[in-house]
Amino acid sequence: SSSSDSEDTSSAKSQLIMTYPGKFSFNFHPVADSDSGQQIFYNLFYSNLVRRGSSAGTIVADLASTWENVAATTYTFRLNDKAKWSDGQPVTADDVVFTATAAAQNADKFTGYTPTAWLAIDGAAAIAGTTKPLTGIKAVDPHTVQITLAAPDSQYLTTLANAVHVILPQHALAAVAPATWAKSAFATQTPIGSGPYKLAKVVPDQYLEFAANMDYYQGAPKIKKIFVKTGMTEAGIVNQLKTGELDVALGMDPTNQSLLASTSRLKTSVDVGVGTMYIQFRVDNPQVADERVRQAFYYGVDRASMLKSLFGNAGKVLWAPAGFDQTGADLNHYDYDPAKAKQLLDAANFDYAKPLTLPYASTESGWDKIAATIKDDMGKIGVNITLAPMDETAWSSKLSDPNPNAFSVTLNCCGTEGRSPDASSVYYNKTFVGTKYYNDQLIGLFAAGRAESDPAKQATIYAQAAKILNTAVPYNWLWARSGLNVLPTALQGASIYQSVIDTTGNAWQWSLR
Amino acid sequence: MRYVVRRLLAAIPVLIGVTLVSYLALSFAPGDKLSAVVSQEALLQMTEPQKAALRHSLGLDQSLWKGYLHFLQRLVHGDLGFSLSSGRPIASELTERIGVTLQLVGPSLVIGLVVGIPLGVVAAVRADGLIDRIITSASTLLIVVPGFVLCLLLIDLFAVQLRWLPASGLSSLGAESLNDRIRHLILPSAVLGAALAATLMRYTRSSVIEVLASPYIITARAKGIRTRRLYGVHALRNALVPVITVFGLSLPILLAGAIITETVFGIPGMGSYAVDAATRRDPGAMMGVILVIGGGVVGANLLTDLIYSVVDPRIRLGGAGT
Amino acid sequence: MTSTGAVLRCADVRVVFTPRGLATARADRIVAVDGVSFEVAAGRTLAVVGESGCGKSTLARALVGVQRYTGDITVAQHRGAERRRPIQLVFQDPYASLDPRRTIGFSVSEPIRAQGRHSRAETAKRVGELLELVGLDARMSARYPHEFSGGQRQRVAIARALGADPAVLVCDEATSALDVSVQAQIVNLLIDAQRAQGFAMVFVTHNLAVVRQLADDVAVMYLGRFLEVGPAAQVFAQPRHPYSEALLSAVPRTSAIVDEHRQIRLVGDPPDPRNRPDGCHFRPRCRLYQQSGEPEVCRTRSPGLLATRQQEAHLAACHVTSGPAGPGSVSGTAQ
Amino acid sequence: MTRPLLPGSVRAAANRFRSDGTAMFGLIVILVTLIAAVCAPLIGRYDPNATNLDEVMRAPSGSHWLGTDELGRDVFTRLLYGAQTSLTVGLGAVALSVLVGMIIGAVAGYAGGFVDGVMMRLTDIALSIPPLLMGIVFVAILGPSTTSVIIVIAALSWPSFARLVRGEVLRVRGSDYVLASQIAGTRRLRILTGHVLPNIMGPVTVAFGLGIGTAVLTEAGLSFLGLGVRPPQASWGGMVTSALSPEVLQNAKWIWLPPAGMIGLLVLAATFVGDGLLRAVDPRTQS
Amino acid sequence: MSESLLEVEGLSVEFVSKSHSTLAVRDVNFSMAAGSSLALVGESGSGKSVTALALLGLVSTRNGRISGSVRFQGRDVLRLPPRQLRELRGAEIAMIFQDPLSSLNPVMSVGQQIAEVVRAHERVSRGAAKARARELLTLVRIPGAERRFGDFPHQFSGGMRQRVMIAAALACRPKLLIADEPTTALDVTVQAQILDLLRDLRTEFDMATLLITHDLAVVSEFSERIAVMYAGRIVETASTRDLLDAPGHPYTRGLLASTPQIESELGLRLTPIPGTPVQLLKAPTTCPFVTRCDQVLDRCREQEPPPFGPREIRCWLHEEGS
Ligand SMILES: Nc1ncnc2c1ncn2[C@@H]1O[C@H](COP(=O)(O)OP(=O)(O)OP(=O)(O)O)[C@@H](O)[C@H]1O
Ligand SMILES: Nc1ncnc2c1ncn2[C@@H]1O[C@H](COP(=O)(O)OP(=O)(O)OP(=O)(O)O)[C@@H](O)[C@H]1O
Ligand SMILES: [Mg+2]
Ligand SMILES: [Mg+2]
Repeated sequence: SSSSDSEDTSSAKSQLIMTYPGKFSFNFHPVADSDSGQQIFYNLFYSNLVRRGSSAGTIVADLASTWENVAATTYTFRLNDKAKWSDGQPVTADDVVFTATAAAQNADKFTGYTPTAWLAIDGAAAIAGTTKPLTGIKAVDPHTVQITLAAPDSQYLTTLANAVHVILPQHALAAVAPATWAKSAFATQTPIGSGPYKLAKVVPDQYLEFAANMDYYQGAPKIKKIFVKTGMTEAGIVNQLKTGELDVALGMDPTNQSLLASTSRLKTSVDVGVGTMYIQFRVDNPQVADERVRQAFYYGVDRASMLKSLFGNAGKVLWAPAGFDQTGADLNHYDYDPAKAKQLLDAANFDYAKPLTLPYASTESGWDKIAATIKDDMGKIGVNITLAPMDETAWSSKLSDPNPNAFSVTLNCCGTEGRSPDASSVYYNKTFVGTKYYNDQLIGLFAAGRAESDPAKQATIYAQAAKILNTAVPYNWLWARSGLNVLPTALQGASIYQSVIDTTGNAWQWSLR
Repeated sequence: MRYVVRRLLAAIPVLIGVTLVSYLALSFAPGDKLSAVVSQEALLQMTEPQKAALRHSLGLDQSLWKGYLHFLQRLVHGDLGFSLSSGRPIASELTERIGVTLQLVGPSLVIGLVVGIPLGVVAAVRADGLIDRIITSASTLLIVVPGFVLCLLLIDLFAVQLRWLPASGLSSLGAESLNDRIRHLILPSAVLGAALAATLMRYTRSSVIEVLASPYIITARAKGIRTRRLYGVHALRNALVPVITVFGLSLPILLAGAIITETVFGIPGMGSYAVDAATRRDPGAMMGVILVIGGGVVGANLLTDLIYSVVDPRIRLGGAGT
Repeated sequence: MTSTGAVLRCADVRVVFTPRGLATARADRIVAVDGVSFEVAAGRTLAVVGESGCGKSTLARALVGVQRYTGDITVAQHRGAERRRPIQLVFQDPYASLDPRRTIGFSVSEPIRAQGRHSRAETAKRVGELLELVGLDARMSARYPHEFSGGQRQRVAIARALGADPAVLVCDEATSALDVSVQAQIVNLLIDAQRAQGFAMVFVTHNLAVVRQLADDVAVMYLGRFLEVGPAAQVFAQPRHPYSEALLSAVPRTSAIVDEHRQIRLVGDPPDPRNRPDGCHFRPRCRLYQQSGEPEVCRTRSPGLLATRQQEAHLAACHVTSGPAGPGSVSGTAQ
Repeated sequence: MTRPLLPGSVRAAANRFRSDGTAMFGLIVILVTLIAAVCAPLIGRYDPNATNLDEVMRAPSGSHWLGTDELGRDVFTRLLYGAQTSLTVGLGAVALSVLVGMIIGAVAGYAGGFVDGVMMRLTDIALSIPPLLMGIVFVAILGPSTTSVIIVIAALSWPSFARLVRGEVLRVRGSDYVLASQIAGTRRLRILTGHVLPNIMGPVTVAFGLGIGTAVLTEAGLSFLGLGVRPPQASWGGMVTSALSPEVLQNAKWIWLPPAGMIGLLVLAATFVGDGLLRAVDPRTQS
Repeated sequence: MSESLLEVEGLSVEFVSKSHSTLAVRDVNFSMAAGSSLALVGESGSGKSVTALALLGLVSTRNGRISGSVRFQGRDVLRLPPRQLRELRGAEIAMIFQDPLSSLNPVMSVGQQIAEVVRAHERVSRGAAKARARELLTLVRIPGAERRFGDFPHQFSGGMRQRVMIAAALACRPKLLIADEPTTALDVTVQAQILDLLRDLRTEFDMATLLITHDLAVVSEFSERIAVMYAGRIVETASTRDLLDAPGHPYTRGLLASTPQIESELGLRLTPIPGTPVQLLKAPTTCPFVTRCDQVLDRCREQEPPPFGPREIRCWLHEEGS
């Protein structure tokens, strides 16, 4: 049949076509790294100093073949001396220094993710907006870099593996004005990387074609070509997986698993990722200012049923931020209990007559269903919720609006909270607008946790933080999200990483049977 | 020629009006224009002064009128600026997208004309007969079913079940060829073309029926003209005049239909670009789209008039020579 | 035509159509009515005859005030463009001149209501009278036009016109669309109504045979101008203008003896008003112009309407027949 | 003779319409839908918006005639309530665009000259704006609701009505009977209301009928782009978009087929009624 | 001239619709010899045009029911197979219509419309057909025929259009020309030209001519014989002179009395036929003229009269006096 035809061709040609749902932009300068989907092809094309490994919490070599944590704040990285840029130039320690320095000088240009690992380097804050050198980083020799941080950070290596921290070629970028980084030819057409694959073709808004970089320092990739498609809907992905137009799809809606069951060419798995589905409150909004009201949402929404009926149980119900230890004895599990919810609301003198407006981004898959269920569940205990679906732009502006009345409650998701307790620390900053919840004790605990290198001590610190968040409920963690991941059965050497977009991290080791 | 130039000049105020309306509408739409450049996460962490600085550097802090005048100013120099979201020149993005959309809309126009008009004639000649009923019902069905339902069903049938055609996209990666491109365009342009064909068929049918009752057709019959010539030359050419109007009107509608088709089939054409531009509040990209589509409408009108004058010798263009 | 008792006076009426648009050439201007002057006395009928496109309808529309014109039109002491002047129009097409969605009672009552001095009951009564006057049943006023035949509709249209108590009634081809038998009914109706009410009538037509039945005076129009005006008897018996002569001779006749020598055939087509010849507009089709050796004056000067000594009321615009040689008879020159 | 309630031509047209099979079929479909929509609370046995997570995506059965949707809501009940939305949108949008189109078209056609020029340029502008694009922006401004869907659809469709009305006004304005009325001394406004408007109502009514169908389809298209009515309110277009989920498309046809069928049927009915009106008011069929 | 060219016997045409049927032509009989001329006169709706169309088998088969026989040169036109019927039309029997503008195809050049008749009936080259069309244009006295060959109907004046129609009708030298109100839409002076032309061509081509009109004055100058139609029937047939001098049927008399005449005395009051034209929806049980007749007998109300006497007058007044 024709399905086996396409199977044959894809393996015979030794190529893979992969995608990640949604639209992510084809920009090769980390200054414009704003969509998580980009990590997939950044992994193919660029090298970071280190990568996250396939099992949670591990760090593996990348451009740095070895590294050591010389002191609490100092790291030394020894670069792989075989590493070359795709234009043939060698990768040197100066490139690393250049990358970090340029980012620190131009932190304000980063319109997507913030290059936190570079900004954490000692002296980074001081050179923002200048062209001065970064004192905390130096090239010890052409293949050795030493980084000194402003403060100890137990999560530093994990952070370094983010796409925004890819190492860039100094020889190609030194002459490009930072203001034009995002628009430069380097960013859109002719990037130079040092990863296992070279960019062969850019078809904007459609796909990227990568060809194996036979000079790759960790070994020549076995799969000759990899395509990364963008702009696909879930339905489109499912169809193309079935017809053989796609081989790999990551992070899809788990409900699609049954549809792919009959396709023997593919193996599917539903894996708990690092993202979370949550209700977000604006704690400075009078309607939900009382923490009992927020707790009532925990009791009043039947999260377990929702997860089971709407998402095929693909996930894990939570009561503390994902990444935190959920087993803490004093954490309230907030199992479904409408009566308790009602009590809390009454106790908080909740004004039932005034409806709550719940804005959400209607384009996000599944949010319509979750919103409708929340409305219905809370409606049963007398809380009147008006749903306000809107497009993503309007919604995200609402979220970042400093005005407390911009919204009282909304939906949100994803993120990387599952990676570690520290990953969610950013949500509780004083400057962070989203929920406007902060408390000095909590901020102190996160800082202490980050600085602490002893795992046991760290765990007690985070248990305290978990308790605070479990009570104050600035976010109502619904569940840790699972994603449907699809790989060809013929694909060897690939595994789904905890953070699914890291999955391409070892693509150079993949092969097709 | 002078007529064409005159018509194009007359289109300028309309295009200015169109861009002005869109610009105003866009500026009243809620949502921070920074969203086009800054991710949601970053937006949450930026302080107000930071935002203000970024807005300033992107020229997003201009007053309404200044912003619009600025846009016009650049337009006069043929500069559409850069897309905020992708950082690429809007002009080149539009060119790519137009190319794709034309690949989609072009064949569907052909399908619409080649299928719709002859079927309309057949139905009219056999008015109220069995063939007419079949053709008319089929076209009615095509008109009344929501477009995206048709898309989904066709994909399910032809791509997923039968495996005859690819499910979506523009090309099989790594195996691009003309043949492959054509295979990818069959379903989407069939969907678009079918709707157009159905509409054209209905209009052709009623127009031909009307023409067939006209005195010059009776004259032609009385002259003993052969049936084929009677329908094909005498009736059809006259019947085409109202059909051309519908055809001209349906060009912009086709572009609108292309939005949905492009979305379902994952084709990066003007339609999906327009949706992206609007949802991201990317003013430059949006104005670019508006200009292109507005220009398309103007062009379609002009084209319609030119075709009129070819089909019907009575119509002289604007009194300025034939 | 005496000016005493004239209820309709026209002086140098001119209507020019200028097509609108960006690229209008002067050549596209149409002078539809080109300086027409005449008078009609109460109770009298002036027939305006001429070929299609010569400006008859345009003149009629100017008279009733729905067409911009220059010059002077006075209707029973009303000058200029007053909204309600005692002049009414009967149209050619009885199917188009009645609103299909209004009862004929409504249509007939319009001019009465526009006068605004009658109560509702009075209006209804008047409508009934008018319908009876034109030979319809007063009870028909609640019916709709589609329930009537063409002849009946034309009666309704006449009733409507009479409702305004017009001093002048203009009929633009009022009988052309009707069957002969019905045409005769309408002609008779108009004659009777005129006798009873005493209005002056301008009867526009291209049917010369009908003109014989009702006209006191005849004006022959060509390319927006009157070429000949005179009492019907004189114009029919002895047309002074070669065009009138040809027009008359072209009318088919039923009489046994077909007067062979009177068969004068005009050559060529009716002229294009966009493209009027210099001098005498009729020159290209004129028999006399050729026969009298293509006189220069016909090419250069447009002839004025002149009377003869014998017949003061009979005017013609022809250089040849009313030239310096003195007015001669057309037939004389023709032989 | 008693005065008839309706003008004769209208009565005649109504008679022709009544004896027109397909037109009557269309009318009946619309009426039945209307009744079902109005009586939804009486017929539907469930709360249209009440989710039931224990009964998600159940196939049709005795208790749920058309099964349940992804949130366990009764599809049949939602279909009834969806009729309310679709009809409100269909009728509302068309009524609004006819109103706007009538005013602009009638004024432009009747006033002529400069006013006409300005109004027609406005119409050109409105016609040249990409419809769905404006939809996105409008909905972003107005927020999702039945009203904004109506406004968006009306904003998209008034220009064609305006053109239609203007053309008709020009036709009627140049007719002999309007001239006659003018000669009779009737005032302009009276002519407009007394002759012009009644005589353009035929084509406008036809366009109204056909416009309903288009509006219902447009609502579906807007829902597809996420620009539909505010959830959880049921609308047929919104219900059909469930089919975007491949699982629903293939395994739960009862969720989207009935609304898709109803959209088709309603559009068909509206088209039939429109076509029937066209036949009924066509002067050539008048005896 | 022993054998007559056209023999019409018992021709009836009925148009049926859902609600009613119209008896347009009822039991019409007449015959024409080669080269002869006959006029069919009568008021609007009396069935003249339908009779003419029936002679060419052009009555719509959709709602028209036709019976009787039309023998043209011995062949029954009504029963000819479609192909032969087509070959007959335009070649043996040609027809011209009242309104030359709507009867000419507006989008084809006049030359084409003449040439196509030649091509439809004779195996000649395109060039030969064109040459013939040019000759014909000259024949019907179109000035500058050569130049105007490629012009379109709207560029011609009314009289010229009618000449084009005539040229197309004469293209294959038909034996019979049917002229359905050929001059009604024309100016008096042009009407005279066209009638002259037709008269000349009739003798030149030795072509029988059936002239249809409602104007007695027109036929008096043109035809040898006149048949008067009323309510679908021929109620009187006579030579032109006889009929005009001594009209037999009261309708003929009424028609003559209500026709305004250029020779009549000034201000002569016409005598109209009272009432309105009738249209029969079912077979009458009285004389159809009874309501408008001024000499009604009792018989008239009882039975429709059969034809009496050599003039075949359908009037009871003529019952005994044949
Ligand atoms: N509204 C108009 N705009 C431009 N030209 C016009 C207009 N109305 C009439 N004309 C032109 O003016 C000339 C006179 O027209 P008019 O209708 O008065 O002729 P007519 O004598 O009534 O002809 P007919 O016998 O055919 O009714 C014609 O050439 C006509 O084309
Ligand atoms: N195709 C048709 N369908 C139905 N009725 C028709 C059709 N053609 C003609 N008739 C009817 O047949 C009758 C005779 O029409 P016909 O055209 O022969 O009249 P006519 O004598 O030519 O009149 P006129 O002088 O107006 O041309 C009329 O009542 C007409 O309405
Ligand atoms: Mg006229
Ligand atoms: Mg006829």
